[in-house]
Amino acid sequence: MSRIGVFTCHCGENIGATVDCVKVAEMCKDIPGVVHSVEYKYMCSDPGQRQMQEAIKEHQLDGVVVAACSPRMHEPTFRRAAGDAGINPYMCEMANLREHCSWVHEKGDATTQKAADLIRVLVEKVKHNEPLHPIKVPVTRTAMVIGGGVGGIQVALDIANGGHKVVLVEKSPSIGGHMSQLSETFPTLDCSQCILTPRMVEAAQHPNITLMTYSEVEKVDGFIGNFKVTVRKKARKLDEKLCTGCGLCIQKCPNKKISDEFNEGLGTRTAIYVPFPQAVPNKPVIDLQNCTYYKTGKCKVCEKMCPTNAIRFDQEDELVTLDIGAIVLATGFKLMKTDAFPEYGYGKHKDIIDGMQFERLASASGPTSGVMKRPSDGKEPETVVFIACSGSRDRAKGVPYCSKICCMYTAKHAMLYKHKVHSGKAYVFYMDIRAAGKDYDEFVRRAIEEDEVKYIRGRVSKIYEEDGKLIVMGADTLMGGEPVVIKADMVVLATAVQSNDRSEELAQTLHVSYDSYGFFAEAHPKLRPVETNTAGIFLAGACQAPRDIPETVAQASGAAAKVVGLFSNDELTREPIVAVVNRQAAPVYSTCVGCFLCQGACPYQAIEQEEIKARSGEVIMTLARINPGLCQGCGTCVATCRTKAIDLQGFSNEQIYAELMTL
Amino acid sequence: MRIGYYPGCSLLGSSREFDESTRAVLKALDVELVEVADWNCCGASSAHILNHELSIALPARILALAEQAGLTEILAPCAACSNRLLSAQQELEKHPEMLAGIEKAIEMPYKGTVKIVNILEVLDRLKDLIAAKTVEPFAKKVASYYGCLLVRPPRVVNFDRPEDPQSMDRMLRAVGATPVEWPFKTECCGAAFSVTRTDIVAKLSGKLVQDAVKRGADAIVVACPMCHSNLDLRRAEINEYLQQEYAIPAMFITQVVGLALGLDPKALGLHRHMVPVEFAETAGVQS
Amino acid sequence: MEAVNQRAKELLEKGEIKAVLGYAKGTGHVRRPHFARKAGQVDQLVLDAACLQNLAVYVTKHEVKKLGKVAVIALPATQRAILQLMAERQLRDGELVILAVDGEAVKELDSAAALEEHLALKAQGLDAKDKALLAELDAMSREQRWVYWQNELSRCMKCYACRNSCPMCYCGTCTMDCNRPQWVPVASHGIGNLEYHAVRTMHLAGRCVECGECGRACPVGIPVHLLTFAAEESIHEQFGQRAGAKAKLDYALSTFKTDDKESFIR
Amino acid sequence: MDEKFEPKITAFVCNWCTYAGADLTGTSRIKYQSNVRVLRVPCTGRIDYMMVLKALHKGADGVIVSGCHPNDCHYTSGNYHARRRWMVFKKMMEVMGVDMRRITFSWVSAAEGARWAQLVNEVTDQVRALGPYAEFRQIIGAGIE
Repeated sequence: MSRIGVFTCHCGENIGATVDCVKVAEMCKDIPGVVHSVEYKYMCSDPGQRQMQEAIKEHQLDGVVVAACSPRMHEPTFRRAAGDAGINPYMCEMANLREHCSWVHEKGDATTQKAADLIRVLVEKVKHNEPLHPIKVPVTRTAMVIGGGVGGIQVALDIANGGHKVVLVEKSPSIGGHMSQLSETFPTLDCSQCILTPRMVEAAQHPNITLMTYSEVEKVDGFIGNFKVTVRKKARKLDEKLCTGCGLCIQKCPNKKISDEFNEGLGTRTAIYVPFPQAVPNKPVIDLQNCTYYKTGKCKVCEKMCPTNAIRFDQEDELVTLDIGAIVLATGFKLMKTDAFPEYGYGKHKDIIDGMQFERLASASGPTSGVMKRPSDGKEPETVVFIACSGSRDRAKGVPYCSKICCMYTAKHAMLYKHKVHSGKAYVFYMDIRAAGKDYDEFVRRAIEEDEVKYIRGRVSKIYEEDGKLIVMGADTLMGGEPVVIKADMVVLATAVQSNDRSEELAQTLHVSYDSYGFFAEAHPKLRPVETNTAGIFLAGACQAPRDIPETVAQASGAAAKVVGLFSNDELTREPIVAVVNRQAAPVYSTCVGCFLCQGACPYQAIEQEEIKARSGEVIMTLARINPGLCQGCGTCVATCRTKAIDLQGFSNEQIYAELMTL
Repeated sequence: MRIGYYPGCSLLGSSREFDESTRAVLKALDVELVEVADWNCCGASSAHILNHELSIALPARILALAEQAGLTEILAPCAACSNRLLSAQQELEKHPEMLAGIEKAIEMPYKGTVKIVNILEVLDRLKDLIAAKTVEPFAKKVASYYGCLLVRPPRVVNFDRPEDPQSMDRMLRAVGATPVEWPFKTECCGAAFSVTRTDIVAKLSGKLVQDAVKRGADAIVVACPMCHSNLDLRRAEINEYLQQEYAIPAMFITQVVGLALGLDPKALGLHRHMVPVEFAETAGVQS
Repeated sequence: MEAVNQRAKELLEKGEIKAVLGYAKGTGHVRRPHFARKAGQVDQLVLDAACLQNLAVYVTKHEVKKLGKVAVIALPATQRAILQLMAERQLRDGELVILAVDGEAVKELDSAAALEEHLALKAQGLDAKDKALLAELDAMSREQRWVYWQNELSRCMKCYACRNSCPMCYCGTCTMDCNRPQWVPVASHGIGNLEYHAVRTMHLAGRCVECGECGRACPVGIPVHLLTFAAEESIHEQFGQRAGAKAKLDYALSTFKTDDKESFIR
Repeated sequence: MDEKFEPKITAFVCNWCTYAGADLTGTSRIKYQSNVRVLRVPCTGRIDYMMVLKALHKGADGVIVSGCHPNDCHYTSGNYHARRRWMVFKKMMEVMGVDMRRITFSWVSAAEGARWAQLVNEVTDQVRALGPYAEFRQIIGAGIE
């Protein structure tokens, strides 16, 4: 027979005003199994908790129902208190008399009756509660950061400085990301590379950081603290240990006319290349698509030239499996391309460029060495039109969201252009100017007032080419929708920020959720912005939503703090609300029949196969087993299982059945 | 192939040549046109401004008649007609609660089973046959002009790329023509102002004519009676506005295909145009 | 028939199989399942229009598995059941020789993939008679359906013939036999019968191969198969999935689409 | 038995959305009728159809099943699985002639406190208008253990 105590709380007037708590406590004494029932003004207060603890000892209670507020509020409080009094914390349940009863019903007998009913249900549940023990899982104190842009670098440095090992995985040949492509940054106009490259070098030289560039995550198994990550190290066709980065191979490579990704197609590179002079690591890779040797079987000039004989044409991709405790996703974004705009000529006009291309044109290290030359004929553009919200906030383009960074970088672009071409005319078409941020609005005002950039509030409906000019047809909505036609030499589209290529695939590999635009989803939009719904996987930067540099770096440090916090424990403790497949003595072993229909229902891939073997080693049957490290306790498998072989601890069939039977 | 046919008012009046050429070309391609009996006005440019229910009831009656005739598909060559038919069909799909009232108004049941197609879709289906039967390739430079109603609103018509459509260009290439690159494929021609404000038409359509010629086109090809009226019937006003004599002809796509198939120009109604369908050696400008 | 028996004999003689599961003459017109263990017994096997039973119910039995490799004369419904059992990991490739009989044609198959390919060529779904019965049910008012089933189920004595004849009811411990907690009352009274048949239907929804064996097995003539048929057909209609069609498990109730269409959730 | 009929309503709700939403109803002090008894489970995915049947078995005149809106599931997809299960369960119940006006499925998020109150009131009113679930009570009468 159970010995259950019921503790009814008045919550001051909150419950007491509508529910007759004294009567409820009296009524509860009649429930079979209840040996102690009292009410008190504030159960959650120190004396309240103490009263419960003393009663547990005095009456040798083996279960407790606290009838007070929502369990979502104080369940941890009372479970801890019950645990301290010597019973298993999971033998304590809460009846929600406040949010679900006293606050929502009028004072009266019906309300008091309901309160008693709610308690009765929980008393029956507690009778079937089992002592549960938190699940402990070990932690591998090595973090993996996926993405080597400014966000990923920051995460890696912060974790490494916290004393933990970090593996930084970057898919391109160098770390640095989009920030290394930028000319100058808003709102300070400091040179992007000047502030980024020292960080890149620091990351490369940090004893706790292992760089894996030109590498991609292929497979992720396991769970928080215990991931097994398989990384594909793509073949650089080069022995990195021997290569000194002298660059002779690059100088001598005969294939020089390849469109350069780093310069957004505005420049050229060779088939063996480093993406940019400050690349980290400063070791070249051979581009298999364009290398003459791989296309024709002849050439190997680089191999002949290399003073250290570092070229390896026979090098293959390598798969490396690593034990990882936590993963931070910092895979960044991509920009919509100009060919997504039929109204602006589908990208066929060379002088209609996107924001990143403008960055390269304006950059001192860019294809024009920072001199303003338009791509088609290299002439200095006299009139430049900048179009903000190109694709953003446009349902027809599938991007209803604001790309956030464009208002600021468009102001910066217009400014940079004016600084380089003093006589030039710069126009900005915009919908709204969203310049919320420290010194941001001042920056935009400076563009308008000091640099005389003409801001026109309106959209551009069409751009076409006529006699070597780009005819920009827009409207000025502040002038009553007056049509505006500008004959421009160059047009810069502030194209929408989109989730990076293959981000959905990566999300599926890591089992994290993503939104309909391919951005990774945070666990809670306000309170858990750097966590994902998958424990042990965190987010930083524009892979979650459009972000600028300061925000990315701040979020990166936040994610790093989460990882360092996680690594401060030897073991992780998890709520034992997990599903379990029953096991019985031979020859039954389990009521599980091994149909594995439950496997598809599990959102966490937590259902594994376990082979039951005879002494001879022969497999007698294959049963389902739930990995308690992966299981989050939703119970979908429990409802799916025909034989009820799976049960959910804390919400078991017996508990729920007992609750139902009291109704 | 057997397909329902809804000519609408324009094809009986101002654009008889569109009707004639459509019938001639489809006959040459062994397509049987079954005209919807007792058809009525589609509502065109006015009904939807005056009365929403009327603007749906009118096309719904045409579609219901087609259903009764056992048709599964109906060709409406006029872009305004096909646009109205599609709009009404979708409106009834989205708002089934309107159906009872509409059925009462048209005094017959409406199921919404008839698929509405425009002339470019039909020709596109027959592209291989057309290419095979082409005897006199239309070896001219052409400006393919789609206008607004064929491609807009995209959610309703769901046809081609709304900003830079390609279907007519493909068809023209199939009969030997060379479409010029031009940015005005879907610019406004002035549409229904054809009657009331010819000055606006002159300005808007003038831009089209001027640019087509500038880009070297020998003909402007259209698939909408209103476009054609503005570019052909209003050429005098256009030329007056532009202070230049533009002689570039405006032709229906069916006429171009008909010529390529070797059909008699008269059967295609070419003699009905205000701007003669004649081609100068080089460009369409006669000063 | 000759061809099947010939092949069965060969397999037995060569020792490739331990038994052939087919049909033999029973009392009157009835055909009963029959295991031919020796080549000489194969001639007792018959195959005609009276052979109805879904033989797949036997192949998951412990006693049959113990025999070793067995050949099954598999009519279409048996084929579907075997494929579904393979998808549910109750049978492995190569564990059976499936002598798939479709009218005059006979094909020898031994893997889920082969079975899937074989079944893909055939139209699936209910025959006209069952469709008509479902339509009849559908045409009733809600109240009439309630009365109809209460009336039918009132004869149910929970003999579990419907369960035991079903190839998909292979669970070692049926949930009906679980008592901690006892979700479904043991007794065959109103609520007990309703709940039993509701559970049986839900357990077969998305897994029923529509052989109708349960209905044939009922000693008191309750058309219990109509319940599972209705559930299975509605799954096919709503989700496009069908049991007994895929080698890889494609269970409608452990898969979902984010845009599954319903109109009743408020 | 002249006493006015007050329906018995049992609700199965998920912890993260509807239970939290009902908490919000309380925090916002929005009043609703007190007929409902709420059973908390982690996720709609945990809600076995047997629970609904047992609620009716125990004499509920109406049942509410509610959880997170599609896309909002705390466990990413438990509600999608639940939705499918409900779609099939509803169909089967209809075939068996069970009065589905007595079983309400809904999505109520953690932010929809007012919606929870409205839902409970609507269901309570509707079931009260329908009266006691006599058909079901009849078969229960035959076999209460």
